[in-house]
Amino acid sequence: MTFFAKFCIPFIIGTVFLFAVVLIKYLTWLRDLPKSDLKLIIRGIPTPRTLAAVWEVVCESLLHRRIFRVNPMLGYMHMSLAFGWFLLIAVGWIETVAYLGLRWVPLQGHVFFKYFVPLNGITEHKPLFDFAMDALLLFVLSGVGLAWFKRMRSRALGMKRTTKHILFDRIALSALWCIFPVRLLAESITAAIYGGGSFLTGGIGSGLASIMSVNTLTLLYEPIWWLYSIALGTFFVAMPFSRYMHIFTEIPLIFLRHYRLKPEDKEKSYDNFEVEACSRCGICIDPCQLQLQLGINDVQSVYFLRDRRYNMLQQKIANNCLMCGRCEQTCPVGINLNTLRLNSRTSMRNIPNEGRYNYLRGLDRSQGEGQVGYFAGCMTLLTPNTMTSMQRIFEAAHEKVWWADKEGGVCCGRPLRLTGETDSAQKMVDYNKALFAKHNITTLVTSCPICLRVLRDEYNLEGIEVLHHSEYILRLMRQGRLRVRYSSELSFTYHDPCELGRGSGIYDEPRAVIEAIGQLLEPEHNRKNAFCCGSSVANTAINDAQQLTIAQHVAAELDSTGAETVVTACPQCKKAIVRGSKRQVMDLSEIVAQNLR
Amino acid sequence: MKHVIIIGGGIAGMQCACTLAEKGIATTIIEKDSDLGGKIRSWHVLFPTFTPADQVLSAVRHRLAKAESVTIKTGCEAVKITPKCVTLSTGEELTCDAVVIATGFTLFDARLKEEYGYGIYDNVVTSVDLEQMFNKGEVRLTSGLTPRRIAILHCVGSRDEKVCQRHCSKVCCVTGVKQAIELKKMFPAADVFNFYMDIRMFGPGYEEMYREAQLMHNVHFVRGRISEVSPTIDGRLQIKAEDTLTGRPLKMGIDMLVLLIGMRSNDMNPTLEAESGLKCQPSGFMQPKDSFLGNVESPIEGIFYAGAVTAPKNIGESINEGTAAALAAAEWINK
Amino acid sequence: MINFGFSISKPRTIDIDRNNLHKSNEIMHEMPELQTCIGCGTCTATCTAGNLTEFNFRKVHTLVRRGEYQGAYVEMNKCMLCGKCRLLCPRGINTRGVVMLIKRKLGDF
Amino acid sequence: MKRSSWTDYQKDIADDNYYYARSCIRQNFFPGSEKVFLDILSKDLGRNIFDDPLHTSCTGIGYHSDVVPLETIMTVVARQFALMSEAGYENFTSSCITSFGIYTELLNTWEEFPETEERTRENLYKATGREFKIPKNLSHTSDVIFHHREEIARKAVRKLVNVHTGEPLRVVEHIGCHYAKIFPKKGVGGSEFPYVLAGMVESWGGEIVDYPERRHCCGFGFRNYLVQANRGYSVANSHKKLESMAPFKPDFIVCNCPGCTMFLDKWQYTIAEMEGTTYGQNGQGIPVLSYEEMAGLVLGYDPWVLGMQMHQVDVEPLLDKLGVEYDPSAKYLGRNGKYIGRPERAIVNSCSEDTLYKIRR
Repeated sequence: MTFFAKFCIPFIIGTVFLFAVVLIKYLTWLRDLPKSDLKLIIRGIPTPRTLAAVWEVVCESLLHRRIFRVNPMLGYMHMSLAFGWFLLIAVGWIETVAYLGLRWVPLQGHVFFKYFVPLNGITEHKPLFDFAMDALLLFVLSGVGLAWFKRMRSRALGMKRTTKHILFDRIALSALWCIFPVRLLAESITAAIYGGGSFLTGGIGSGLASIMSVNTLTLLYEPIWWLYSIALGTFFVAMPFSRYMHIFTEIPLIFLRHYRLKPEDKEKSYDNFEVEACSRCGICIDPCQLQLQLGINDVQSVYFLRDRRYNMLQQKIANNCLMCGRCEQTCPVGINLNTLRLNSRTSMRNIPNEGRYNYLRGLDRSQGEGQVGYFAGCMTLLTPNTMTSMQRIFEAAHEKVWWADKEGGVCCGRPLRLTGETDSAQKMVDYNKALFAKHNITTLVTSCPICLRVLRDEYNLEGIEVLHHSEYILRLMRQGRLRVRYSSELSFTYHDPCELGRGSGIYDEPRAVIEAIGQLLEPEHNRKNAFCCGSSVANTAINDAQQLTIAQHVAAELDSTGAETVVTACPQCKKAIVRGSKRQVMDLSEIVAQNLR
Repeated sequence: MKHVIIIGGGIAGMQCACTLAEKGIATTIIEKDSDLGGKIRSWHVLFPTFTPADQVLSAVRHRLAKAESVTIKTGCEAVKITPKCVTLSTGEELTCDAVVIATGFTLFDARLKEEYGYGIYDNVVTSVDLEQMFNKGEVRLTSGLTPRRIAILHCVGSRDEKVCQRHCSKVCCVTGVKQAIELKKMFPAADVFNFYMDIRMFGPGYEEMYREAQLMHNVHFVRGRISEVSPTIDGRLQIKAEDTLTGRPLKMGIDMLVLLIGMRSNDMNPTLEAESGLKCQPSGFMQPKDSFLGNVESPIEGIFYAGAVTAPKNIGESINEGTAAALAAAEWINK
Repeated sequence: MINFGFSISKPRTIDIDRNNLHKSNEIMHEMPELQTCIGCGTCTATCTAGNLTEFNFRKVHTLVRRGEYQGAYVEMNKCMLCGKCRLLCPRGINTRGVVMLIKRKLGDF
Repeated sequence: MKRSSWTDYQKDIADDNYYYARSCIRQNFFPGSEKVFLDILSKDLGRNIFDDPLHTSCTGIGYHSDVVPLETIMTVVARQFALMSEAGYENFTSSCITSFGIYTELLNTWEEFPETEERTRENLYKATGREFKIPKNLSHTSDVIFHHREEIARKAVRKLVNVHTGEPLRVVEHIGCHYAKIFPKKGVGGSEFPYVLAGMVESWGGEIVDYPERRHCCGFGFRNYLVQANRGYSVANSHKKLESMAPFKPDFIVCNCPGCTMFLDKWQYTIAEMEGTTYGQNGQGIPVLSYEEMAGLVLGYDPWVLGMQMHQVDVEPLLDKLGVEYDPSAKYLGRNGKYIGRPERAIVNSCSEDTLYKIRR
């Protein structure tokens, strides 16, 4: 048996093309990796990380565990397509082996096995295989059905919005949707003519045989297999240029991640794996507040990654993101969406001149002396209640404090980093680091989570512990240096600042402080799902009215807890929520200072 | 039947007559023009709602037409006024029980600000000229072309020691913004620059209109007073000002200059002071009895004020004062 | 050319007719709210960079709107983008966006 | 132009019997002008004018450069008035705009603050033993010519008309800041639409150009010019005016202030040498005339008698337009036929070779 028929040509071309393109892409990306990344890979291969990666590939690429967690229905859809198709291929291969023994069979022999070996009773396992294959086909078809249904009625699947796709995606998608129904038809017609098939193909086959003459069926026989081959070929050709590239790309990505590769401030070759691993499932659209509260629906991560991948990213898309991290939290592929957006901004920034911050040289307007330094941050200077409260707290704890920027300091650099000007931000980092070193502090407290992020992640302050004031206050309380009154009369609700919660993982400390003072009522969206206040410095695209709309939504949810005071731990959030809330809005430090014992 | 003479048939005087008539008091309106209505007749639409001025005037006219015992004497002026008698320019003497002075204001003559070239250069117009152009439905340069760049200058004849007008005319800023919007609606491709010393948006909806002019109509506001206007070789006008917010002199060629002329005290006021014993303020506007408790009363019992005779006022305020003066006069008569 | 020991002073006048307003119009088109600036100066008062240098955000963007681009890019680069001004602007202007927009538009000026 | 506002700013100008005060700048740079003024008044118009050799500089340049104190200049001015009284005159006329401005300013000061006049009388008496009377009439010499403009027009041998085209000549007038900007009511036509020169030009058949920078200062500015480092600022003002008037293609500039005449003339040379820019037609400068020279040309005086060879910008193209006959080779010959030297070639002048004459030495 030659296992060749003319109709196989589209399939063969598609397959060869697909593997060639994928291979070229991966090899180019790997070749372009920076040396440090290559070292990580080489060191990582002979370690248990490889095994962990294999396990993750099974869990994620085949079973789609993470999507299951976010949305079981979507999880099933993805799993049925991925895992079902994989099993079809695997079982099909076993069937071939069972029939022909272990010998080389060209790929099309496996794929079009039913065409080449249609006759019943060849092996004793035939009905068993037929049943398994039919069951698997049904499994996959159920996924396709769900996908169709999702296109039409996304809400039924728990998604308010689905991705708007580009033309290439639509071609690939149409081909993909055709593949399995056509296969069903092809196998059914084959079964109608030659018999065989199990409950599905056999059933439909006998149905067809009863309504059509053998001549008609024979006439349809070749074309339908052609159609199946063409659908597969088309899909394979479109695949590396469409979102379906994620099917393969997620696999190397999982390995590279296990070898500790990650995106950085500047774009690099590794980013390609992350960008092309995006399946454009659109799960990131729903949590996005720009969509949810402002109705902006063309800037979300899925569109950002798509535009970046096809080199058509526009500044207004790249800049229009709060970088709140809500999408990153739900991304089933775990793409570092914020970092990728940041390094895109870096690539798109205009190149400022080197001397732009020369004026920072030699400035020092700090005051006081102490082991503990307090870095208010620019925004805190506009919420002086936080400053005075911190002063009372320091005094109550008998802490000697060095005030870094009471009279105005130099920005921490985080806002500049968020706009992509990472090199320039380094000038501020260097300046502030030198300032901290000069004053010999061992602990640095800041009440601004925006500063906290950069102080922790970028400053590399050796010998200086960086604390957010919520952590610091809780520590003082636990050490018994700060005592507060508790009153069950007082009720608070707490707004998680993005940079503090999702950004720095600090959820419990502020809550512990609040609960030591009064009752804490949680809003509907809290902790990892907390809303952004809308005033994020990462977004330079939305206008004031839009910021206000978001703030009003967030404030309304906080107000609806019934708490008399809205507490947050970020000056920016406070300023934003105040605009929308009918309750009193306070910084964490304020309620502590007010309730000192 | 009691009888009140109202001097001035502008919007305040008309409103006053309506209110008095509805209270059963006979009135005589003395109007120097041939028709009632006063200045509002020349206005196109009113700020900040863009209500046609004609609509407001018609409503008052309509009410007046229905009122009983209203006598209207047009084409004559009051020469001497006492609470019981008004002498007209015709020599006629009318007796009455009270007098309401609603003589309004005089428009500043832009020719006095010679450096702006009104009456000297083509296409230098006043805000009043522009209102009339709007009323005709056509704003054109003398060449017949449409303007591509228009400058609107605030405070012409207001807050200016050089022309002895120290007071703020109050309505010009709002008018300037309103006219800028109207011009932009008419010529969306034209650039409109408002040159101002201060922007005084004192009333409801005014500030919002100002913001709308900036945001929706891209009207440029330059804080600085134009110092002089000169003709250019291509028949346009060149203006000079300081862009005070950048501290730099600024010049540009424009096609049309609109001068927002102020409200001057009525030319008749000194006569009132001399002949009738009433008092003028330093600004020339009549001095009411009290700025808080007697806004529509003169120091002489039985003589009342309504509208812009005492200070620059907008249409709404003038109408209100018409009512207030009528009520005060009625109360005094029936005392 | 003779050296007389002095040079002809350049006029300080902003000549709207000579200035190329193309970039300025582009900026206004992308950020119409910039036109709503009433020159209150809060932005400059609170400005972190403005308290350390002569950087004056209000003045620079006003000059840019008049077509005076010289030096605007260098000045805007002194901004640290800290965002205090945006929190204070009474007209709600997206000041950080303005800084970035002007830099982007005038970067090659 | 629809303007008539100059009529609001009228002043009394004496008709006869003038006491003449010369100008420092004019008698040094345009000596012909002052001579011609005296000739026109006494010979053409038959008026009595006294050119007193005893009078001095008013010290206005020193005053405006902050080196002569107010009391000093008051005393100097008082001395001029005393000389006038002693000579039996009541009508004072000064050749210099700055002097005119100073006389006007001091007369007003004395009026507003009589004690300053008293002190001045005292100072003058102590210093010189003289006493003075306030002049009955104070005019600038341009006022005097303006006053007689119609009479001059009647006696004119030519009009300010291009003889080749028959078109009126386009004239830029510049009256000088100190003429009417300080006391607008003391100048004919006020400061916005000054009429003193415009009136002459219109009476004599020319056409006035109204250009955007018409009222701008020539840039002299005393201390601004006198300090070399500040001259860039000074020249920038003339530069601005010239840039503004050039598109109107004026045939000449006429000034009544000696300083302005000098600067508008000589800065053209400076600008041309520094930047290579010229503002006249055919790549030359724009001729700059004093009003005396303009009156002299109208009355048929020889341009070299008028002293026009002293100009930085060559006047020959203008003379050609006016149809004035002149002897090119006599240009640099003084009163008694003696060669007075000639300037080096310059961009504003070297329009073509044929304007370089063979000089009869």
